[in-house]
Amino acid sequence: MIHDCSLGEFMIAAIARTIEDGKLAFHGFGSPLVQLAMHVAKRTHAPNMVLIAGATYGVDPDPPFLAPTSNDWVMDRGASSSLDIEELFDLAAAGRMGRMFLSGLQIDKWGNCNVTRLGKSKLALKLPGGGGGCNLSCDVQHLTLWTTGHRSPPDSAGKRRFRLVEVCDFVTNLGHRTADGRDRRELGHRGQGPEWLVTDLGLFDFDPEGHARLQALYPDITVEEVRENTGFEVRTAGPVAVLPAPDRETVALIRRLDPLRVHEHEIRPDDRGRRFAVA
Amino acid sequence: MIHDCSLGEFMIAAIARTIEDGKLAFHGFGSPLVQLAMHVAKRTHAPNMVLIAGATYGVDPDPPFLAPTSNDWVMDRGASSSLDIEELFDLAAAGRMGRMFLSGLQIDKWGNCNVTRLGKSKLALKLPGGGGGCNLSCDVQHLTLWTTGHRSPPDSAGKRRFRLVEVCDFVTNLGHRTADGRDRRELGHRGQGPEWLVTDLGLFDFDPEGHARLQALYPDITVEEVRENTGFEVRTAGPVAVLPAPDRETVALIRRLDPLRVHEHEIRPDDRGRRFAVA
Amino acid sequence: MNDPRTPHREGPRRDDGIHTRPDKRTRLEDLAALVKDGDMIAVGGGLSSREPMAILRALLRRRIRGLRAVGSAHGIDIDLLCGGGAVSCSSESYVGFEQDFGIAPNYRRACESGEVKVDDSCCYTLVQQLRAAVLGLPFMPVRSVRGTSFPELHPEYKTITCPYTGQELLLVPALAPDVAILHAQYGDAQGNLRIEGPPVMDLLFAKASRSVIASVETIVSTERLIELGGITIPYFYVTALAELPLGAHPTACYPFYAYDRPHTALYYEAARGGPERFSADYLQPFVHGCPDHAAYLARIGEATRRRLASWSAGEAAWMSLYREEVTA
Amino acid sequence: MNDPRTPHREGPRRDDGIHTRPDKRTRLEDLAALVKDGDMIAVGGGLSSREPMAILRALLRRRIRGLRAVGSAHGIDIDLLCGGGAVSCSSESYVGFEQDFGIAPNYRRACESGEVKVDDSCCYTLVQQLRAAVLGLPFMPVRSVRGTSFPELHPEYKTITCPYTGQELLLVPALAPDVAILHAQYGDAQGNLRIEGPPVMDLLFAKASRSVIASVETIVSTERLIELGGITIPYFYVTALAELPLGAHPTACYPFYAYDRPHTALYYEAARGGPERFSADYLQPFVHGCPDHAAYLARIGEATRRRLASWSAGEAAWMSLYREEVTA
Repeated sequence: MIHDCSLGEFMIAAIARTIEDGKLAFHGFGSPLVQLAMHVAKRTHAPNMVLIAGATYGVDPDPPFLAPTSNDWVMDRGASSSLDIEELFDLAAAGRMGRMFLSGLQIDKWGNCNVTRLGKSKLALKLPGGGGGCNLSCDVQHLTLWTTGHRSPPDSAGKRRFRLVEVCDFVTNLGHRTADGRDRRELGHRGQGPEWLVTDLGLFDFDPEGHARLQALYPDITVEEVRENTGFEVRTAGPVAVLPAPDRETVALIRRLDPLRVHEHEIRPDDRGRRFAVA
Repeated sequence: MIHDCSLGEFMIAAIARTIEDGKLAFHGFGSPLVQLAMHVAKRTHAPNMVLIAGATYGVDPDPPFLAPTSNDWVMDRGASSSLDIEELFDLAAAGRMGRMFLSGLQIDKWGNCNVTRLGKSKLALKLPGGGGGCNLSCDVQHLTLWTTGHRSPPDSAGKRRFRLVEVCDFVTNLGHRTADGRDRRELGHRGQGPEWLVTDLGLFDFDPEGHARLQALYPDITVEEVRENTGFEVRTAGPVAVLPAPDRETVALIRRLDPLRVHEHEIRPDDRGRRFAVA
Repeated sequence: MNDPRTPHREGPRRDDGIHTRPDKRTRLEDLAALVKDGDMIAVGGGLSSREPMAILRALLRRRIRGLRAVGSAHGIDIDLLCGGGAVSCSSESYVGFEQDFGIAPNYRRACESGEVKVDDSCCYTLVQQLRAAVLGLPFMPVRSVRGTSFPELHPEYKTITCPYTGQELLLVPALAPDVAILHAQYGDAQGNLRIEGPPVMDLLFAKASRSVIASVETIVSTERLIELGGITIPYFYVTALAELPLGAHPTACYPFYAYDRPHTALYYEAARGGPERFSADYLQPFVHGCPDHAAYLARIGEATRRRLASWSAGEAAWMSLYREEVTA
Repeated sequence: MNDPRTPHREGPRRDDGIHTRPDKRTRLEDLAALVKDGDMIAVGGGLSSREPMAILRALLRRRIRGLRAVGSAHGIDIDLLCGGGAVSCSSESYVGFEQDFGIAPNYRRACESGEVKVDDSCCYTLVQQLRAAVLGLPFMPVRSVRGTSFPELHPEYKTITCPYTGQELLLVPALAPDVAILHAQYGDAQGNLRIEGPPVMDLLFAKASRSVIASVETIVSTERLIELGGITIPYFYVTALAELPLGAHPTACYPFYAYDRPHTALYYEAARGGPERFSADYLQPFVHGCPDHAAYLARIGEATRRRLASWSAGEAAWMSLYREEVTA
């Protein structure tokens, strides 16, 4: 009998709740939390979602277990068909992709993400790169951003390296405003930009200006903790809610989908002990 | 024992001789003479030609017999693979298609072809249209033009409707110069334009100005007959040769490839009695 | 829009060209009702193969009018629509019966009378225009076409100077048909389609069009589609489909049946005889006189079906379907 | 040029990117010799699957230098080339080991030291640039990218005002790699390739590149390729190929073998330990210390091959290949 769940399981359920039925949704690679969220959504409230798997581009796969790498035949078992890379990105460019999920080592107040490099003029840390995120951030109708690194503990010198920053060193994925403050709506992109940001501390949406706005918290987190760990002004709109915990069926489903606990790789070691009562 | 051949068989051999080895060549649809010429070339002097079949886009097919329609599974039997329509035309657009074959109800002195309409301002006769000929006439490296309707007998009023005309009513496929005399080289197309024109009376190449030039005749045709049946000035370069007849093996091959004599549909009834000694 | 703060509620559905009804099977008449007067249609198949003839006959029975037809190499499909008075504009690149029968009689008459606007195009120009629609771009560049007469027919083409090479290029605008009308060998209830043999422009049409309606020889399970070799057109492109065996007749739908050349000869003779003869000898018996597809199949007869399926018995049997004397 | 007036003579061959030698089989070393210092290379496969690792090892043994790598989602392939000093510029969209191991150590070091010019791109931008090459166009339009930082890295992108909509669009120039380096499951002597499972960018690379070299698990007859389900890349795109069983190791090449995660962990530890440790613990034993592919196979061992082939025994066996403890 399942009584509680982990942070990862809680986040998966929160991400799943951002997914509509009847739309085409795509997860990239290297993102087990999102992969699981899509499979949870498809098997609960969004049975008619078109689920496109990252890396394999399988359509509606039913993997027997989650592999530690996305481009593995495990990941497209049970797919009815598969798209090629051109078709996948064409669908997005034509405005037919309903939702995609993006992250970054920096996420700024407008929802811009940096997965390319730290260091503005001088390269301090080369990151892996954004895959197709740059294009998809512009083209996909709705974006869910997520990160498991919101909490930014001070280093030995007392300095925090924020994940949620005022300004990204490099904009890999476009949010609501460019680095110089231009509104994305002026650019004529297909997509409407980030709709939600799910972190290890809480849930944000974006205000009419395009600025991240704290909407809800995990049961064990306070607004003050969010402020301490955020590199930009934490805006709110009225009282901040508590995120609903996943129900027991959802947690059981996640455990069945990911017997190797691949998604735990995304969770910071300090957060692996957080437990939450299920609904 | 084969002693003689028909006009169709002679023309097929003449068209086949314009095909190089080691190049990608494509025949359209509704053109059995050309289809047979490509199969003859592939089975004689051009074994490494990439033979792409019109309508099916089969690669190197070996049809058991020629069907009266090009988009029939008969026509791609034995193909090792097949292209889709986008890939076929992309290859041409990128300058990778070595040769294509075009015709028209009007062919002018620059090698422009009209398969769209007779009548300049008022539509007098709607023709079927050019398929992909317009694009391919610009893109393909070399073109072989052909027609079985060069001979234009006078009607009851003594008037001839030429197949080889001074100016086309509509330019479906581009030759060496546009209707207003512009050299195609100014347009920056990939292809070099018509190289040969094979008719039921003789063989033309094109002079440096881009004008058709009579090079050779069938054994039973005179230069005077060509002049009578041509709507533009018949230029020559030195003495006009006699076209070499196909050899017996080539004629036997054609008869094996086309047991239904589908290619006879392309030959005017008056020309079906012409016979030629084989080489 | 969902709200991650609360349990899930179904949000408003916006039309984004993704079709996800789990069961898209319908009757032929309901399928045909998805095509409206004045629609731009893209008819799948090509020449004598895999034309969605049963759907086209149903459109004529509905007295549809004002269609704009776009596509590449076509024959009896567009000629029949023209003969039935359904077409007002043709941007096809070819409508004819190849060297075998020649010019398309109804199409020619409709063009020459002015009933059908002649808006001819070329295969690759259409590919690029459809691609622009698939890619969500306003246009695609083309190097070819310049120097021919086509730009005179198409004032919507534009010429630019390439900012990379300084050379002139043509731009052709996106073309998104209202409906793609396809016939495939196999489909499943969800709308996945499997096409065997040359796909012609079907896949491009399916991706570029606002809706896709299809007839199939047989509806099978998704698993069976995969066993047969895989899905050609994924379900989310497809709006609705109907199972219509012999739905491409008189064109071919291998491996089920070959091209019915004698029937096409009969059609051609009727069409060449003029509008009255075409109406009496073809439209009446085979289109308007058949209230549904079952009636058409009965009219065609079981012997014809057996004859057309005999191609698979071997080369001699196959070739005999195309012998000259058969067409008399 | 042939002359139809005379019997046929072989004319001069112009290079038009059509490869028609009837037998393209060659040895690994001759295959690797087709890649030159300074070439722009497109490496097939993606992440942990179907990377042409044996060819890449052969390139390092040849001490190749100055490669410019373009592609989408890559990992050990590009990291190994960087660790072997072969790369001078990367336009990949991703080089890493996903969430499992993380940042690519050699790639990161090479970028941060300035040895490799950081010229990051994005998947669809690359798709459009490769497409432009395939279509013989100087550029392709893209709606996305504007507003991000990528145009700062790429002065070759241009902005135009769309003549149809008045909206701003980005143009990205054609990108034609010198060599596409692929690994496929099956091939034939003529160079036809059959890829099973996700093709990633391989087909696009094959069409866009000036030459294509490939390793395959096994060379079979053309007939066998068709029986297996058909040809993915037709022969005329392919320059040369070699039969190299386990040629993608340690990445996966299903159905022959799964991803070797323990070997990748060993690789990753060596790479993370710095250049000296990487050279001693990985390059020496697995690249430079193996004179040819047979020596590499001997080093890997038959037990490894059997273990990686065991995925097909069932889900439990498959899952056991990826259990945490295996990576220790």
